[in-house]
Amino acid sequence: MTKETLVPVLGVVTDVRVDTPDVKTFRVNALEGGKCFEHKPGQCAMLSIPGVGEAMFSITSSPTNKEFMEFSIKKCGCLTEWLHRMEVGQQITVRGPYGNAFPVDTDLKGQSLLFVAGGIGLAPLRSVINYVRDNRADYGKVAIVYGSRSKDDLVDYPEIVNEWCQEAGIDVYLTIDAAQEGWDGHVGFVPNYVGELGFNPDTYGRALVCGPPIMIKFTLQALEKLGFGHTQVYTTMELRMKCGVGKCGRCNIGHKYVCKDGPVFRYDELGELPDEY
Amino acid sequence: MIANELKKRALELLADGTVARVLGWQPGELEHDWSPALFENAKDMEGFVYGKYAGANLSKYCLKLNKAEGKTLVMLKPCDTFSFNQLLHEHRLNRENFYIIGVGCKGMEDQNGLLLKCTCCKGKTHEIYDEIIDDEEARQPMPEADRFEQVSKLEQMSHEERFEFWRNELSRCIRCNACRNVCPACTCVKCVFDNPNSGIASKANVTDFEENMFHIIRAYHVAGRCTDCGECSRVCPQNIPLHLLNRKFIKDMNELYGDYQAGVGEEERTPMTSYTLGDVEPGIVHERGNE
Amino acid sequence: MQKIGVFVCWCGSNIAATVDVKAVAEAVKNEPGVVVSTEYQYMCSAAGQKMIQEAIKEHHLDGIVVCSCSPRMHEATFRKTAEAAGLNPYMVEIANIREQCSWIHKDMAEGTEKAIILARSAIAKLRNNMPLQAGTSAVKKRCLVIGGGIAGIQTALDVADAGFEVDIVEKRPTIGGRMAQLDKTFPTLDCSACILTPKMVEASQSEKINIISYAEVEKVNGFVGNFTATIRKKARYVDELKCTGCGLCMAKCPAKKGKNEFNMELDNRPAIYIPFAQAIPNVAVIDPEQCNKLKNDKCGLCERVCTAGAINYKQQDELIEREYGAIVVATGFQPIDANPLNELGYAENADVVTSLELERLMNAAGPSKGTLVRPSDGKHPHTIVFVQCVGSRCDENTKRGKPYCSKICCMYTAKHAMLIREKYPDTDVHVFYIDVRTPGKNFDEFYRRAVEQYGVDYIKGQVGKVANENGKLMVQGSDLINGEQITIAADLVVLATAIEPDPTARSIGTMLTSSMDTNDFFTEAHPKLRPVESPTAGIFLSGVCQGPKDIPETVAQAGAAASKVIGLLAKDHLVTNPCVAGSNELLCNGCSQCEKVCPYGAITYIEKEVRGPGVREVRRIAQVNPAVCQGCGACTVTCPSGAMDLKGFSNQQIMAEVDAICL
Amino acid sequence: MSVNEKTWKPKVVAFCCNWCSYAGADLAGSGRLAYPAEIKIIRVPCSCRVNPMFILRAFERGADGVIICGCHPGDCHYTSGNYYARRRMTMLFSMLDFLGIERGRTRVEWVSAAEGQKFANTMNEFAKTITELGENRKLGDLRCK
Amino acid sequence: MMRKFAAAKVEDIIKSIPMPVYAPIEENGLVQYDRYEEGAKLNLDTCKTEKSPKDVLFPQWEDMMHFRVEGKNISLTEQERCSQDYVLFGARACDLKAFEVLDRVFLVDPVDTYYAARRAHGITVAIACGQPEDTCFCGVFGIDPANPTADVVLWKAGEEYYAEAQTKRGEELMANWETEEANAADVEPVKAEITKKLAEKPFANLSLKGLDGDHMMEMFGSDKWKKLSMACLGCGSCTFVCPTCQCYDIRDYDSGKDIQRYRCWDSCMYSDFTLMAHGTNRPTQVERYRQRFMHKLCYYPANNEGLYSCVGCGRCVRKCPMNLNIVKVIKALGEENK
Repeated sequence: MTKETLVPVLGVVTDVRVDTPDVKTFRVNALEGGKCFEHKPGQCAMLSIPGVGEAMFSITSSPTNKEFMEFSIKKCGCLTEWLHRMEVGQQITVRGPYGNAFPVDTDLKGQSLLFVAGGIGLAPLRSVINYVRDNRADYGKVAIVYGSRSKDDLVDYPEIVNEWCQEAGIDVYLTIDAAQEGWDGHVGFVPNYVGELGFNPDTYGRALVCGPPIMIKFTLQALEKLGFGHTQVYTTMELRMKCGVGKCGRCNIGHKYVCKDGPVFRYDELGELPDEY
Repeated sequence: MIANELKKRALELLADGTVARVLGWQPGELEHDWSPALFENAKDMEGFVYGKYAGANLSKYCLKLNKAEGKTLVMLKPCDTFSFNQLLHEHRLNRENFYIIGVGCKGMEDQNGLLLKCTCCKGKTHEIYDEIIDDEEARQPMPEADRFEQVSKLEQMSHEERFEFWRNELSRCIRCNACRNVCPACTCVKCVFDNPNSGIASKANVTDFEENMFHIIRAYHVAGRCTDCGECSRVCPQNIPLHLLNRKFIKDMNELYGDYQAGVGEEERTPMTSYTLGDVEPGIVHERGNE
Repeated sequence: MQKIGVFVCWCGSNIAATVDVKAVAEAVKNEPGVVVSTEYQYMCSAAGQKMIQEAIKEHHLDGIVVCSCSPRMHEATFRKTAEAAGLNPYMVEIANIREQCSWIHKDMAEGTEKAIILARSAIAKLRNNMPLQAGTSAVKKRCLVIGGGIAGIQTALDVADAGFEVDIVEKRPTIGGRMAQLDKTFPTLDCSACILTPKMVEASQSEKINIISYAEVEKVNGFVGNFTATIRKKARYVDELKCTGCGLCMAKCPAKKGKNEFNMELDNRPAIYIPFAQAIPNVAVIDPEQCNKLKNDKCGLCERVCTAGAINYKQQDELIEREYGAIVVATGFQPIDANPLNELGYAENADVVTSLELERLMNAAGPSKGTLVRPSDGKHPHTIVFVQCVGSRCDENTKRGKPYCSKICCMYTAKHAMLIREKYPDTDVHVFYIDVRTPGKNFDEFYRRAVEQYGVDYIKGQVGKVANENGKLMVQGSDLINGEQITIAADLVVLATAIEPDPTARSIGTMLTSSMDTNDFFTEAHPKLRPVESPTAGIFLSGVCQGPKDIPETVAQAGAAASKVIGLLAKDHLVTNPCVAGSNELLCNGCSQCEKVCPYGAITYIEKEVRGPGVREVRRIAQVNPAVCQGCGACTVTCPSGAMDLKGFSNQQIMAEVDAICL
Repeated sequence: MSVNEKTWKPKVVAFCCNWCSYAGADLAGSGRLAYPAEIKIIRVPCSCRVNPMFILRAFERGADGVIICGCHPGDCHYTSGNYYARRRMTMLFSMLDFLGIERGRTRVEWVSAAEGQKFANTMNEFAKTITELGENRKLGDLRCK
Repeated sequence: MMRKFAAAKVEDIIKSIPMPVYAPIEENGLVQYDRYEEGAKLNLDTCKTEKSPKDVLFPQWEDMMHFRVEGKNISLTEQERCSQDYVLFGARACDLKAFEVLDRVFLVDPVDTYYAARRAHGITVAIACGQPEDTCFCGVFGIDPANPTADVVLWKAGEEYYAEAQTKRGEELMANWETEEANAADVEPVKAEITKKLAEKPFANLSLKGLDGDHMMEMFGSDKWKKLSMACLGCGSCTFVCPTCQCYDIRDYDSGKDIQRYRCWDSCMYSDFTLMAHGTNRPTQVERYRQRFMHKLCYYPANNEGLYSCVGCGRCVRKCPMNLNIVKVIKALGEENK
């Protein structure tokens, strides 16, 4: 954790990867090398360009990566537009880690895991997926369903194809929303695909879902239909955050602060909270 | 009693379907803490009141209600009708969405007595209405005070005194935005001070400059459109006489470009959107007075 | 991060003598975004431009700043340079370090410091620039002329002569306008009809000119090059194509009580009439207010006598919609109403007439067949008093008339006086005047002839009262030269009434969104440099609608307007200036303030579904027509929400400059 | 940063309309008519483009004086821009005056494209006025000092 | 140990304190906490200051750090934390209770060091409320205005102040004061009077029944919010005068020379409070209004063992331009759950 609540440390961009037309993945190191801080899978960090703004992003690299942190960032507002203009060598400020992380060492341990991601929603899950890959013995089977609008919008495509797909015990299912030339994989929305694939809640003890709100909503319904219980499903939330430490008063859902008590929520926990997300 | 008459008429209009709701006032927990309220049926209307604590100008609420299904019955005091009419001029409201009852007013009060804005009453005539309900007493003219008296007094002061006066007043500003949010002329869908791309967005008065900036720009943006309804000063939790800034503009415009009252009559050019070939040069403001 | 190149010009020694150009180039190297910064002796030279172009390509520049002479000098040059290298021309900013720096400062340190700040300011602005594209719009090759007086006719003839189609819309049954009512013209005293009617005929016979008479423009939409006008052609109850203009119907029509407008209502005309013998089109028209058939369904005589079968009582107004590239306003004037001027007795005395009435009284085709008689008793007047400046040059505050000089009165009064003295030498003619204004070719000579040769009595002074005493008009006035009050017993008093824009001008101006002054004269785009154009692009001004003028001036202006129209219609496409205003629909309140200050009528409002973060609703929002907007920015400051911004001079750009300068 | 009274020099922002005053400034330049280097010109299409916000911004950022130059009334390239500017600036200046800001820190001057000498004279005069008024303490933002 | 001193001497005592003193100062007819300076008009008798003394711990804006950006490089300078002891003089029981509410936000892990430093350096001198106002309802939240929690507590009895240190820091502070010994029993009638007066106030019997973390869903789902919030202008006056509202914003100001990152108060009543690039989860004033009161009466207690984040100071009751306030909410929602 950065030393002071609201005071960031400086980081430097050491690599910029263009994932999709509007997503770039930035590798960030501390100025003196290494990582700015340690984190757990699913946690976030506040990145900022002074004078432009500060915003919360999932740390997409796994904690098992000891060299650097990575952030996959989709261009959607003023700050992200600026971030996308960054080149290698650009310094930024980083503070964190924030939030609660997926319970990789408790509830998820020993389970077979189903990951369902849509678009940039892969970013927080990628951290978990790679963590699981690096601690393979602790977990059972892994299935990953990932979809996006088009094949060009699949984030981290090379890693998915070259690493995940090649690894034994990991099933990767990719889909895109609409048929496209050069794509011979599955076509259709993620929630439907999840239903079609018919995952068994007894096999896959835990499901981790992340994506746009509408995708999450329908995926949860699809999982429910397949028999997944509310305590078996985790998802992550995104609301306006400013402080990252549950004090500035923005990101609460009921009495829970997404930046502190979240962003990871078990589905049954959400059911106990007012519907304001 | 005018309140009973209003209630009776409102109930009729609700019953015959002329209006879908009534925008009026409801009492509070103490004697004076009345609030604006919406009444949608006869049962709601039991809580309707009108009287000396109905000081709030309801025009601003009409912005939101303009999008509502069906007509809204809105009760407007004479001074409120100027604001409403000005909003019509600016195409922010559709006349056909509202049924206006012009209500009589004897001057409004709060726990401290007559409201500041009522000490310089704009008069007893409603600028716009479908019908008027008032009583004889409400038609009595208010004692007439010179509404520019304090502005003139400030103008007589030296620059240093004026600077001190305003620093003292504006330094109390906590940027709660009550003045802006209540102002029937401040109807921007997004205020420049809330717009991160405007270049002047800010949320707190970090320096004296920001205090000045906020109030100068706010007064400037409503110049020519401000009907002098006085709500800004009424709502200021820090008792800053903000209306003096608006009145300064009004006084200047009256003196330099001819008498003008926003919210009167039909849509026309305001002093800030018109000109004459013989307008005074800006230098005049540096030559006025004797310093 | 943007990639910006900075190029500092020495301008030989013009800049380099007082600005250390190398230091400037060096100082801005570390400005955010700057990737290359260099200097050269003459940036505007071929070699300098090549250097810029190579840098653009080599460094993949997003924008360039040239520190050189005034942008008024070479901005266009460097924009072209950039464009040729593939850079958007509007990603070029100029820091003026010559006219506004090196040439006015002597101290090298001071000049250099300022040049650096100016360069930084240009860089700061450039960081907020957006690539802009100039748009084009097609030009409809047709011209609408509103008004068929001499101004409209002349414009139409000239435009048609260049090969373009022209429609003349005239609200009266015939073209010809005021000039057709005149008897003689100054200073040559030739007959008005003799010089006007050939032009009317020429217009009617031109293949390119389409005269739509008895019609009014009802609506105009669109913008320069692309106007759509709706024209209401009023029912004449006479088929224009069938009517031969034989005049039989006029003779037979039993309703003869219509006021003859052409003769200034000094006599009557039938309900079916042709305004005057040389009318174009020479077609009758039925006055529905007078016609017994139309009012009470009785009579029908004209239908019976018309051998051509042209009468059609069932005729309806016809709406014509047509597209135009240019519109010429030639709505002309009318004399002011003299009735309210009580002291001059116009309302009470038939023998107090206006000058235009006098024109008709003296005209051979007029009510008295050209014999000058008193309207009251038909007797020849022996003493005539002319009163000048009636309703002209009035104090604005008195509201008794117009503040301006009507310009033509001095000359036509001299003409009248001269003609009367010539034809009726036994008549005494007195003229009360404030000043006699005769600037114009042969004008003063003309006036002097009236005084010296024809013995017209000019009295400097104003008339206080005209009273009728036993049939004599007692004109009381002051004689300022002799310093006395005088009274003249006159038989006829002629008022030189002021002229004012035709009453339809205001509504036409509003329709065309072209600005007018407080007197309802149309405002020109520039009072000196663009006198025949309205500020609204594509609208041109011809004749008195723009301000009082006499016939030669009117014809000159009509020709000038025509040449402007031809210049416009000759283009297939108009290239629009991309530095125009635009409204951010997410911020726009639709409050209509911007529209009020736009001098070009470029702003309109639409109801539109607005979508944005958390927003999805129908709102009234402003829209700027980029083909019409000239980019002044008046709207941007009026807009309280900051929705309206000006491309090329945006709020952010200007504030960035301010910040950089004040740093 | 401490301000040494002797080395302090005023900062002046001049907004000049493109068609008249900016050209007038160019003419002053071609005529080598000197005026203080502290005056920096910002080109705007018309004086009516000058938003009161810009003027306040300049003061916020440390300007000591702001002058707006446009075409003479009646000569506006856009016919009416300077008339609007005239009203807007009158109102703004009056408000600044009302708030107790020193008179003379703001000015409007109509300078035609032919008036190079007038431009230089105006700038010299204005710089002198601002120098006499001294540093802008009442309307600046401390953070920019 | 109870001590006393003449009420007339209070200003001398304040002047004798060798550190900055923040006290209620009257200016332009308004009483506000401000740094006491010679000549300022001290007003310790007014029950309610316009704004709460929250500013002392959590100022409306505070400079947190500065950045300098050069090319791709950034340098960061932190603003120093408060390092000097100061005295907050004249605070009331409700205001001090509010500090406890703030503590549970800012001092829980991860600690807000800016706040923590100010809190640690503050010495509080409280005054028992002699004259509760009509809008006061601190008792509803279990706050005893006669017995504030502070380092030193003052009671005014006649023309004298009775003073008692409640902490060691309080004792140290009082050690330098010129006081005389007093009998603690003399204060009891004063306390009884205060309790009596408060009980007579209009809102004294307000019931909080049914308002707590356990009733979250009912409270949240109530259809009364729409009517309750109808007149809300969405201004921030209630939140800014509130002693417990702690929402803030962090913003950067680029002066051209450096970039200042500062924290300033924000208000959950503002339409842009939760606005993100793709919208807001509280799109209308109904949701924002609900959030504020749910936070005070439900969410906060749910996270803090039932402690409400309202202290009944009544400032919002007094300041709302449209006379909306928490009392009306409590009455509307509490009754519903009865």
